[in-house]
Amino acid sequence: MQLRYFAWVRERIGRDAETVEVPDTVATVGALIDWLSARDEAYAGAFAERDAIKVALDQEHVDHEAPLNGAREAAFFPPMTGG
Amino acid sequence: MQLRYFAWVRERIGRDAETVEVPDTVATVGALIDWLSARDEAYAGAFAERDAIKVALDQEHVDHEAPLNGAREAAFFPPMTGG
Amino acid sequence: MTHAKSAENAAPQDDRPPAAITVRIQLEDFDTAREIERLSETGANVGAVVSFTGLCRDENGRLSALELEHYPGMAEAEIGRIARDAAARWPITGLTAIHRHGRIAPGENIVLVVAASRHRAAAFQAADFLMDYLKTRAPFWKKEHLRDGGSGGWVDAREADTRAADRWSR
Amino acid sequence: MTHAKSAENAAPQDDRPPAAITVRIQLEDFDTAREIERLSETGANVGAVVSFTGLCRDENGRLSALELEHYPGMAEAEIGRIARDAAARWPITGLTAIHRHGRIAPGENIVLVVAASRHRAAAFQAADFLMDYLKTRAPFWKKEHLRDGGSGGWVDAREADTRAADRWSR
Repeated sequence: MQLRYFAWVRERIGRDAETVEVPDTVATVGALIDWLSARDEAYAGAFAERDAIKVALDQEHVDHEAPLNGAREAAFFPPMTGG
Repeated sequence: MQLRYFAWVRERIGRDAETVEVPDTVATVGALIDWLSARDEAYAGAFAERDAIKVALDQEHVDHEAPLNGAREAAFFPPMTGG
Repeated sequence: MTHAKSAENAAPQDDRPPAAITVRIQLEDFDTAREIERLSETGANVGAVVSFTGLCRDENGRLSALELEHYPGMAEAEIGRIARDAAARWPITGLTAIHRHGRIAPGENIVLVVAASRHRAAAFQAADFLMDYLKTRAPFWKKEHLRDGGSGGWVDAREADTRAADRWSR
Repeated sequence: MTHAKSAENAAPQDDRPPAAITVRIQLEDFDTAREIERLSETGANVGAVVSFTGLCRDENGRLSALELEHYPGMAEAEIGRIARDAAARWPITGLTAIHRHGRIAPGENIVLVVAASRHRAAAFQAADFLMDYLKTRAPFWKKEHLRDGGSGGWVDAREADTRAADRWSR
């Protein structure tokens, strides 16, 4: 699965994209965040403020309860501040 | 007193401006319309739909109940349709 | 008749500098881009500029032109009063209103309102308010000229325009 | 999270032709006048064109620039979804949204929205709606660069922007 990070999530994780093999037991967006957070302190730090993390699956906004459903790309970012 | 007429009020009266001597007994906008309507059929026709007649005294909107209060200019016109 | 709360009676909301208000009534066309640019440059703290351009429609091919009659002097004065009202209600940095008169063909500009502010809500609301009051209070009247050569007569005031202006009464 | 009613689920309101929707994400500046003109010419029955221009403020001299990061692909897709939503809600003839990314200095343009319609209420509302949702849903993030040479960090999302977008939920 392709992962992408933006703004301060990107800065805290220290990269803007990576490809990971997600275990079948990780079925939702929330579980994916938990699984990444367990990898090392950079991820744990980036995802610590769980409510501030917005997620898109295949470039569409989803809630943390959303199933991954075979999505090819997940993106993590803070609340948007464009416009 | 200088009188001005616009749009279909102007067309029905047949002129766009005139100067009249208004008797002291004519004290309000409504009384002025009555007095003009009594002059001839053109005025009576122009002012027949009384609710459709808007009035400005010295270039400010007023209600028919407004006192003339020495205004130098009165204008009569239908509801505005600019913009 | 609906009366806007007058600018003179409105309590000053803060110590901000007065908004730059421009009102023009003219025969010739206006340059929308230049007017937007002018208000964008009223200060480096302008964050939002909203423009409204009103155009002459051809009413599905029925119209050859609109003829706009106005009350010279009062037109400028009344739009100025409405603009000062808007500037008293919202923290705007600039407000421009230009209204054409005379004969206007379908597709041509009739009216332009531009509002600039630090924030977008104020700019949107001031422009929307100005247009609503301009429609119901500025002394302009439209007469239709038809494509078949005749006169379509004077355009009737729309009840919807009066309701729109009533939204702002508090 | 607030979800706009999707364009796909909205019942068609009449048999009107589909609105001309343009979405662009770009580094370079845009030409507001040209975009307004383009939508004014989508038909002789366009009576109202509303534009919103969002500019970079200097925040009382504190900022030297804003840096706008975005999510390529999703930015276009999400703004396109919001624009189709707007076109399903209001009878508009054209809707354009252009959002810049990269480094933007105070006084420069950031975003442009233009809405054209037969009537002014639809044009105002569609532009206002598009801006509200664009602020809260389009994947852009602003970082401040300070005049004293430092980084002011990432701009926080404003609660007021979320409330503004919530106005449109029915």
